[in-house]
Amino acid sequence: NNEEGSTAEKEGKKDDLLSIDDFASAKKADGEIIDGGTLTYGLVSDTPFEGTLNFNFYQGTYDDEVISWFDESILDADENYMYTQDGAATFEVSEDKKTFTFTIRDNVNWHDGKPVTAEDWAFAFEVLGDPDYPGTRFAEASNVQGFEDYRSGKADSISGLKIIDDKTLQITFVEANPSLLASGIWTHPLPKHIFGDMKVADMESSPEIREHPIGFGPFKVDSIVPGESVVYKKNEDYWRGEPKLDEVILKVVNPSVVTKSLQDGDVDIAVYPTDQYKDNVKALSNVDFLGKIDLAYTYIGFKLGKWQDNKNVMDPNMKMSDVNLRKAMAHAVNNQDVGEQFYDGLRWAGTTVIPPSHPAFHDDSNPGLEYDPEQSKKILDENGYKDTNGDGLREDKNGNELVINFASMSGGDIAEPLANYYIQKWKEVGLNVKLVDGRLLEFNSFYDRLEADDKAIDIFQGAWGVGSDVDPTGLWGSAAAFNYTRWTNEESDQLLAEGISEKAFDEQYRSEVYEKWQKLMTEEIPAFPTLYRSELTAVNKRVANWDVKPGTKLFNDRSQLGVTAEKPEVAGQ
Amino acid sequence: MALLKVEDLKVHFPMRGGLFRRIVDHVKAVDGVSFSIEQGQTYGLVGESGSGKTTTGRSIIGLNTITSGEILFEGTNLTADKKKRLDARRDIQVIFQDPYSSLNPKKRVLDIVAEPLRNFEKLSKKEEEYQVQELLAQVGLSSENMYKYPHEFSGGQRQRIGIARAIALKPKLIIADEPVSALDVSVQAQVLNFMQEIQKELKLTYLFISHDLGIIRHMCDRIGIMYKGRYVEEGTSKDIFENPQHIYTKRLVAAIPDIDPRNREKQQMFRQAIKEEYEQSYSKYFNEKGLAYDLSPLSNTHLAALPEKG
Amino acid sequence: MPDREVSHHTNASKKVKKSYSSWRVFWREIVKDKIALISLIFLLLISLGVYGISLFLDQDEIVTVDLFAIYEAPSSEYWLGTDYGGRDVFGQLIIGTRNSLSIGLLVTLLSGVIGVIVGISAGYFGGMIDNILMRIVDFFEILPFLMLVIVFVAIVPRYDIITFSMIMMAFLWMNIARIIRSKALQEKQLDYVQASRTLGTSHLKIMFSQVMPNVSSLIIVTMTLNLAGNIGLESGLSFLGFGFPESTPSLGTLVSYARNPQVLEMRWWIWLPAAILIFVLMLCINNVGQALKRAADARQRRG
Amino acid sequence: MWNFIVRRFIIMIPQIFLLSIIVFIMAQFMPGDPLSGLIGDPDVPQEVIEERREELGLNNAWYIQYRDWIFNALQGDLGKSFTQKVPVVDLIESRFWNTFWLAVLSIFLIYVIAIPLGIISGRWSDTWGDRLITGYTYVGYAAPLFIFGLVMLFVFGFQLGWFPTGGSVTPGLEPGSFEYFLSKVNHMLLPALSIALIGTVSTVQYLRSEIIDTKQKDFVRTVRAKGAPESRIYNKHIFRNSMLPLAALIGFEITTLLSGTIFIESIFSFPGMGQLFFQSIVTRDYSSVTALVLLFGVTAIIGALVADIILSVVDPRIRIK
Amino acid sequence: MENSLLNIQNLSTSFRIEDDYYAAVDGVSLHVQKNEILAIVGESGSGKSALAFSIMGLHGKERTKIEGKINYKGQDIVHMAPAKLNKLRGAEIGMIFQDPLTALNPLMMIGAQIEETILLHKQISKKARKEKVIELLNQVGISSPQRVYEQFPYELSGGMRQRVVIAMAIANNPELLIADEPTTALDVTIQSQILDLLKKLKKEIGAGIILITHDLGVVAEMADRVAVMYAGQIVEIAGVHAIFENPKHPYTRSLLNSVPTANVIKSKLHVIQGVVPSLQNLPREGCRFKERIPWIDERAHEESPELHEVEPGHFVRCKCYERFYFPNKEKEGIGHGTT
Ligand SMILES: Nc1ncnc2c1ncn2[C@@H]1O[C@H](COP(=O)(O)OP(=O)(O)OP(=O)(O)O)[C@@H](O)[C@H]1O
Ligand SMILES: Nc1ncnc2c1ncn2[C@@H]1O[C@H](COP(=O)(O)OP(=O)(O)OP(=O)(O)O)[C@@H](O)[C@H]1O
Ligand SMILES: [Mg+2]
Ligand SMILES: [Mg+2]
Repeated sequence: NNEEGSTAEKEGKKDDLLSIDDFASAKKADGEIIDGGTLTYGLVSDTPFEGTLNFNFYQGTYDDEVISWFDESILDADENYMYTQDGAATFEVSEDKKTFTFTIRDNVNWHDGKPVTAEDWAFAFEVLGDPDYPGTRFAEASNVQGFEDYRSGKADSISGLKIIDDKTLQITFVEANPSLLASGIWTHPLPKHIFGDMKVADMESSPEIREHPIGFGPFKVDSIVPGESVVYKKNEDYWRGEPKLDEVILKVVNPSVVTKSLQDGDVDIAVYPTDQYKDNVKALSNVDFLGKIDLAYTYIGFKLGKWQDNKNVMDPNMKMSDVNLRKAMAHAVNNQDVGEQFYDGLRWAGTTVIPPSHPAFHDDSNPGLEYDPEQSKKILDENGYKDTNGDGLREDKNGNELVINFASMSGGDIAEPLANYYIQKWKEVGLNVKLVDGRLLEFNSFYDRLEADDKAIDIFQGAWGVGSDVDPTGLWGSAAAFNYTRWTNEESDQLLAEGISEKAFDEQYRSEVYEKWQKLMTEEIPAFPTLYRSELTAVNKRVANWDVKPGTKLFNDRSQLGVTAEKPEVAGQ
Repeated sequence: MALLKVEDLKVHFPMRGGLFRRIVDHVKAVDGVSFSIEQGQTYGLVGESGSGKTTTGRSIIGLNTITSGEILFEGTNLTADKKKRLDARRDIQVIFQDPYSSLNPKKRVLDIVAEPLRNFEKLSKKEEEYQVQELLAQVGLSSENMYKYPHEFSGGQRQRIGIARAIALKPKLIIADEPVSALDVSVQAQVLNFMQEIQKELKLTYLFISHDLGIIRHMCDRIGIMYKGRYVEEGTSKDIFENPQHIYTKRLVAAIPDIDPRNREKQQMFRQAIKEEYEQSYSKYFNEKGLAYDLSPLSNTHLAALPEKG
Repeated sequence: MPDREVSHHTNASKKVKKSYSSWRVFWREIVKDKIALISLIFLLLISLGVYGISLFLDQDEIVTVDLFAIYEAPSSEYWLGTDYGGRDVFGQLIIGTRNSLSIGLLVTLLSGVIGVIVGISAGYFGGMIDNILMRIVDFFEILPFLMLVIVFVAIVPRYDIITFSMIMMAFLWMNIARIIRSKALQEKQLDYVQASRTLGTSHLKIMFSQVMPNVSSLIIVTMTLNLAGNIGLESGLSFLGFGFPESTPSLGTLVSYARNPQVLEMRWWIWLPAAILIFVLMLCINNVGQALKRAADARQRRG
Repeated sequence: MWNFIVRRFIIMIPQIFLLSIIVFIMAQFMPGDPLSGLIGDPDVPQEVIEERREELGLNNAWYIQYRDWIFNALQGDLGKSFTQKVPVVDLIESRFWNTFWLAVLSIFLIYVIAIPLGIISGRWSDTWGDRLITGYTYVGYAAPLFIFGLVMLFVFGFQLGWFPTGGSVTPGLEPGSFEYFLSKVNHMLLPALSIALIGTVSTVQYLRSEIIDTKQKDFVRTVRAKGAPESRIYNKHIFRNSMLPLAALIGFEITTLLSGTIFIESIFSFPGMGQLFFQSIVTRDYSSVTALVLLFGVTAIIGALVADIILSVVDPRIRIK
Repeated sequence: MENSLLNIQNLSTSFRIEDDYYAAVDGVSLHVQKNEILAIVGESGSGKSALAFSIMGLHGKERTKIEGKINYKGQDIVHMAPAKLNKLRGAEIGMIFQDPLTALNPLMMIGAQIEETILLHKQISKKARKEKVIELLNQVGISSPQRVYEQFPYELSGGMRQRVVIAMAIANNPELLIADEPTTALDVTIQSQILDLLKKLKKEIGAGIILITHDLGVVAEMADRVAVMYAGQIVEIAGVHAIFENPKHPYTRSLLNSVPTANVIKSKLHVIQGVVPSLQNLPREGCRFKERIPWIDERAHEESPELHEVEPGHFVRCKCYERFYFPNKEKEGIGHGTT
């Protein structure tokens, strides 16, 4: 009787489960778009933004959102993050796929009216390559021929850059690589007429970046309250055409008040914390929700070796070296439940280590290692992990006590119950897993210890952001320092190399390579993905033409953004 | 041989000042005091407030560091030998001014009186109790008082508890620093009587510090008058009260109110005369710093800090 | 110069009387002050209840994550509902209160011991020793306590009630040291201390067996008032994200859930009872402490 | 008095030095460095991180690091934020004035509340008014600031909507204009009130017991015997004498206030140093944390100094020494 | 007595302790004439200060109850409106307090404190006030008044402070001066100066002075009449000569006997047995001194003792004085106190 009741309850819960597929990615007009109007964009953050407002210098993610309103990449990318010819510049690729010739459209001008020139773009490279350049973004330009020499002072100029004329720039890269086309080029010119005479070291803190930054995007910065808000006015001279809105206000909204702000119409658009969605969706009757898949996944990794002489070296005698043990652990946890219960379905079980945010390369057909505790127990039984001393916990193959030390990072509300949940689940199949130090590790010590291959850590839960380019070498290559599992595999290295070979400019081919690689990862299982994530955006009903999906036309062109009413809709009480 | 001999005692307290709190000067609380006390005597130390009486007393029991000079107790120099000083501590005890603050309010009478015994003698609980009982009997308190707390006693009784504590180790010398000035006249009499009584009984020697000349006259055999850290006059009770030589002594003696209202006028005139004399001859009796000269003998028993003649 | 005691013995003896039977005076003041009395009874009931009930609770079971019971509202099964890990809030509340009380007591005691030792030494010896100790106290007081505690919490390998208390202790002894010092300075002026010295009692013995009983009522008062503050401290730290792991429930952890606006607005059962408990505990302890303070300081005493 | 002030200044130097050493040692113990935040960013390879580490001197011996750190700190360079990768000084600079004005307003409110309440409850002690005020102080003392802040935000910000619920000013207003000023005050009012209502209780209690104490001093009797009316006795003698120590409290108030801002600013999303500190802790941005600890520590030292100086100016007993 | 300066009739001053009132001054009647010094003597706790404060109206209202009449020049002080009382206090009635260390506001300059007394009662210019203060300081024997004017209390010695307190009390040439143990805290030499000052005051402005002290020597030198207080009551009141030469009450006689004087050198002093009972334990019925002279027959005491005029102007309470004798010297030596 009791049992029945609780199953019914469980099912009841499942009924209102969410899925990212239920969310549209774009908001079209619900009525007539009015002329002009002011729209408020909520930057959801519990910290102020830093205010380094230039693509060449910014470092915090929040600044990125602030800049995006007044500046843009000179090249547009499509939904697969591949460059298109629709942006402020167009390009041609040479035979050997190494040399690109870019032509900036004639009507692309800085906000001060000066044209955006090839020189501006080349200047950006020079600044990145300057020894005084304070950031880390130079890494993204290092594939340009002669850039490294310039940076180390061996050359006076960057040999790979050639200014053909005012609007034409030719860039030669070190090697042909499909990643180049997948957003692998530095596409952010820096106005030389403004920064030309400035010392590179001073740029970052100059008023030209902090107080009245400029770009060539649809809106101009009108005023800034540092860290809190920015008022933009429309850029009538925008190369895609005059924006529909007169004014955009961006302001920082704390996650704890975002619901209230949306309800009252204080903000029109805001990235909405997924964990608040279910509780508030009813109350937010004046708002539409848009969704997209995040460029990230969470995973559980197994320590399999150590970092030595600048490369990963596997050690066959590690606790987790047995692939069967790893497999059994992966089968033991129910990520579907986790996604459904902790995240109401807005996160869901991961299958492979290329997430569905890269639809062209994510292998839908690979089911990964699904929840199957019986299977898990079977594998353990078959491979000699038996409970020999009758304490309900399995011993290792040699009959010694087996304690697996689990490092998990703190941060976010759910981190702790989640880690405890995994531990409980592993216990259910008879594995004794303990938290390292008995508590969650905070971010820095977590990575410090992983990096140092701390012996106290056997397995860990981490999260990776995936770049706009799908290439996983930086995380899973045998020479990748970030490959904290220290797993190496010749076949994998080979596949990864093929994935960025010249041949791989053919998307079909590349996709096949990655399919193979994903399968390999599922078999070898140095780590298994646990959850994929999604991101929701709340948009007031009066907003028109807002798309959260990268690469769409509306995503790239904010001049289309408009409103259908003077005032935002307010939630009916 | 004198029981206690103090020779050219100097106690200077540093005075700090300036930016770094360096020693800029000294308060010469006691500045060259010499006297000796015979066994069984009561020696009085008088002087106005701040003249260094207490400091002298404290130096003898070792509560103050001595700047220079010697203190000889039964011939041994207390200033030189640390071990001797510790031993001597048994033989020199103190009766304090304030019977209220000199007894720890949180301790029972037993603990208070037994404190010195516990420090110097290893006694069993029984022996200790017996001794305390004895001591209390000696000061006229019955033994049921042992388990009471100080606040349950009157001022006079408390002062007797203090005395019981002081005589617990059978000391030879007792320093009594204003032992009755905190008490009412009626109680004061009680304590003074009692002090005289046990003096006989236990052959005690007193160093009796007070600024009440009436009491000093009542109690003391010999008297030393202090002024600004120095002696101005020393002599027997008779010398001092009947034949004061130093102008300061005269003034002190004259200032004592007379208990007979009939002498009012006379006393008034006398005081006025002394005051005038004092003002006139001040510079004669004191040096340019306002300090007294060295003592010079006037008779066998009488010394005064008179200006050198000629 | 003889001071005012001279002519006011009656007053002096009255003062002495008060400090003597401090327990009785404390008790009388509490009984007289109905609010303090109620507070005391309340406190005793809470402590008894919490320590008693927690004997029958299985901590491991309470902190077990249950995916299918997340954020349950209060019901007959879960008296105070569940939290985001599907864990019973009522059980956590009981164990949390017990833990928070224990921590408060432990921290108060530990810091009290250090404070008393430092305070009495500084006050008793005075001079150079006092100067040095007080400069140390000054310095510790200036240190941004909250921040340093957080760093320590981050670097200790095992973080539990004991280590937490030790860390807090290191930064919380100054207040009591200061108070005890100034009282010890006054006590030192009293003749009974001088008397003990002339009787050959050692410094250590004078400090702890003569002076200490006389500052004991102040120690009790200060510690009681500190206790109220220390219980709040743990919750403040938890709020900043430096609480105990969830396997050690505490009131602070429960309250800190209110940082999430969803919990704050819609799931009151998680944080509100804990917040009320913290408030009530602090209020009660403070009420008792204030009554004790009045009892110890005649001038502030009521009617 | 000058002697005293100068000596007080001199004491400050070793204090700051010690503080800096402690902060530095603390920083050394803390996990991570300004570059660990880059871990996990697929665009920045590990080699680049190493290179930057070498450049920033993070691999040097500790005393060299300390020397560099203190040297830089003296020049106003407190390093780079771990997580935000900008100079910490820049981060702090933008928040500093917000916190400063919040603190000023809070102190103002604290005293505006404390002085009348303290005076009423001290002068008419044991009346109903006094009971009410003491009741308030007990409640205020027992309510943890962060819970109180949350409730204030919830009630007055959300439910009643009387005050803005975040930020320090309405966007788009001209800095310097009167509206800008009003908007600033409006944004600060609720957080400042929250701090003040809780923060004032100790001052009220202090003032109350100080007045009760002073009231019973013998000199008050002397004044009364002169034939002074009660109002004069209180205004000229009792309040003046009781409020003196309060003047010194201002200095210490600053210290308490600063830790209060950590809670309040993060609850009210008020972009000040306290919020920065809170965020730095949550994100374990230790370079900001150390810089803020140093800054708060120095502020506290200066607060104590100010307190002592104020006291020495107003209290003749110290003035002369 | 009708036209006396101060006339106190049956005054009782009670303090609240716990929840009851206890009379510390219990049915005191006395009067002071112009140009007269009335000394009040008695052991500590006998209610001397309580009496003085009652006259000045200095007891807090909450915890004290005052009954009886205090007539100052025919005006009832007890029920006087505060404003009116304030006109008298400090102007016509001055008071010198017992403890010079605490009687001054530590944060106010000496000059300002004395000036305040003048300011409150006279409309004169600031300059005139200052002159007056300097003059007063001179008058009380302060040698550098200009400097002292600008000093703070803690910069002065006890004797100096006591003089400042006196200067304050006499600033407005009071007609009645109450001096509560003005010299207890002082050295004998300074004491005599202060006493001289009081005498001068009496002579020059013809003030009536109530001098409270427990020093019989001071009484002998200063007083015109003496009131002896015991346990809140006046047990004997008479002219100074009568008191010293012909004391009647056992308490007065005991007191006089316990003072060490030149003629009792080195011999036993008289001791009064027992202690003054505390306020709560005061016997309210019968002779209050009864318990301290237990060798006197119970029947010698009156049931409700009254003041009897034994000679003109000489009053004694309780008939027991008639039967009083000192017990034999031996026994009396150490008075074994009861507890
Ligand atoms: N520890 C000390 N440090 C500095 N000065 C001191 C110290 N003790 C005493 N003095 C000074 O030494 C001088 C003599 O003091 P002392 O107490 O011996 O005088 P006294 O004659 O006993 O006075 P009283 O009658 O007031 O007890 C005084 O000026 C006093 O201020
Ligand atoms: N405010 C008060 N509340 C309660 N009892 C008081 C108060 N003031 C004085 N008493 C008590 O009243 C009695 C008389 O006190 P009072 O101060 O008048 O004595 P006194 O004769 O002046 O003694 P002393 O010589 O010590 O000054 C004492 O028992 C005292 O304890
Ligand atoms: Mg002395
Ligand atoms: Mg008195």
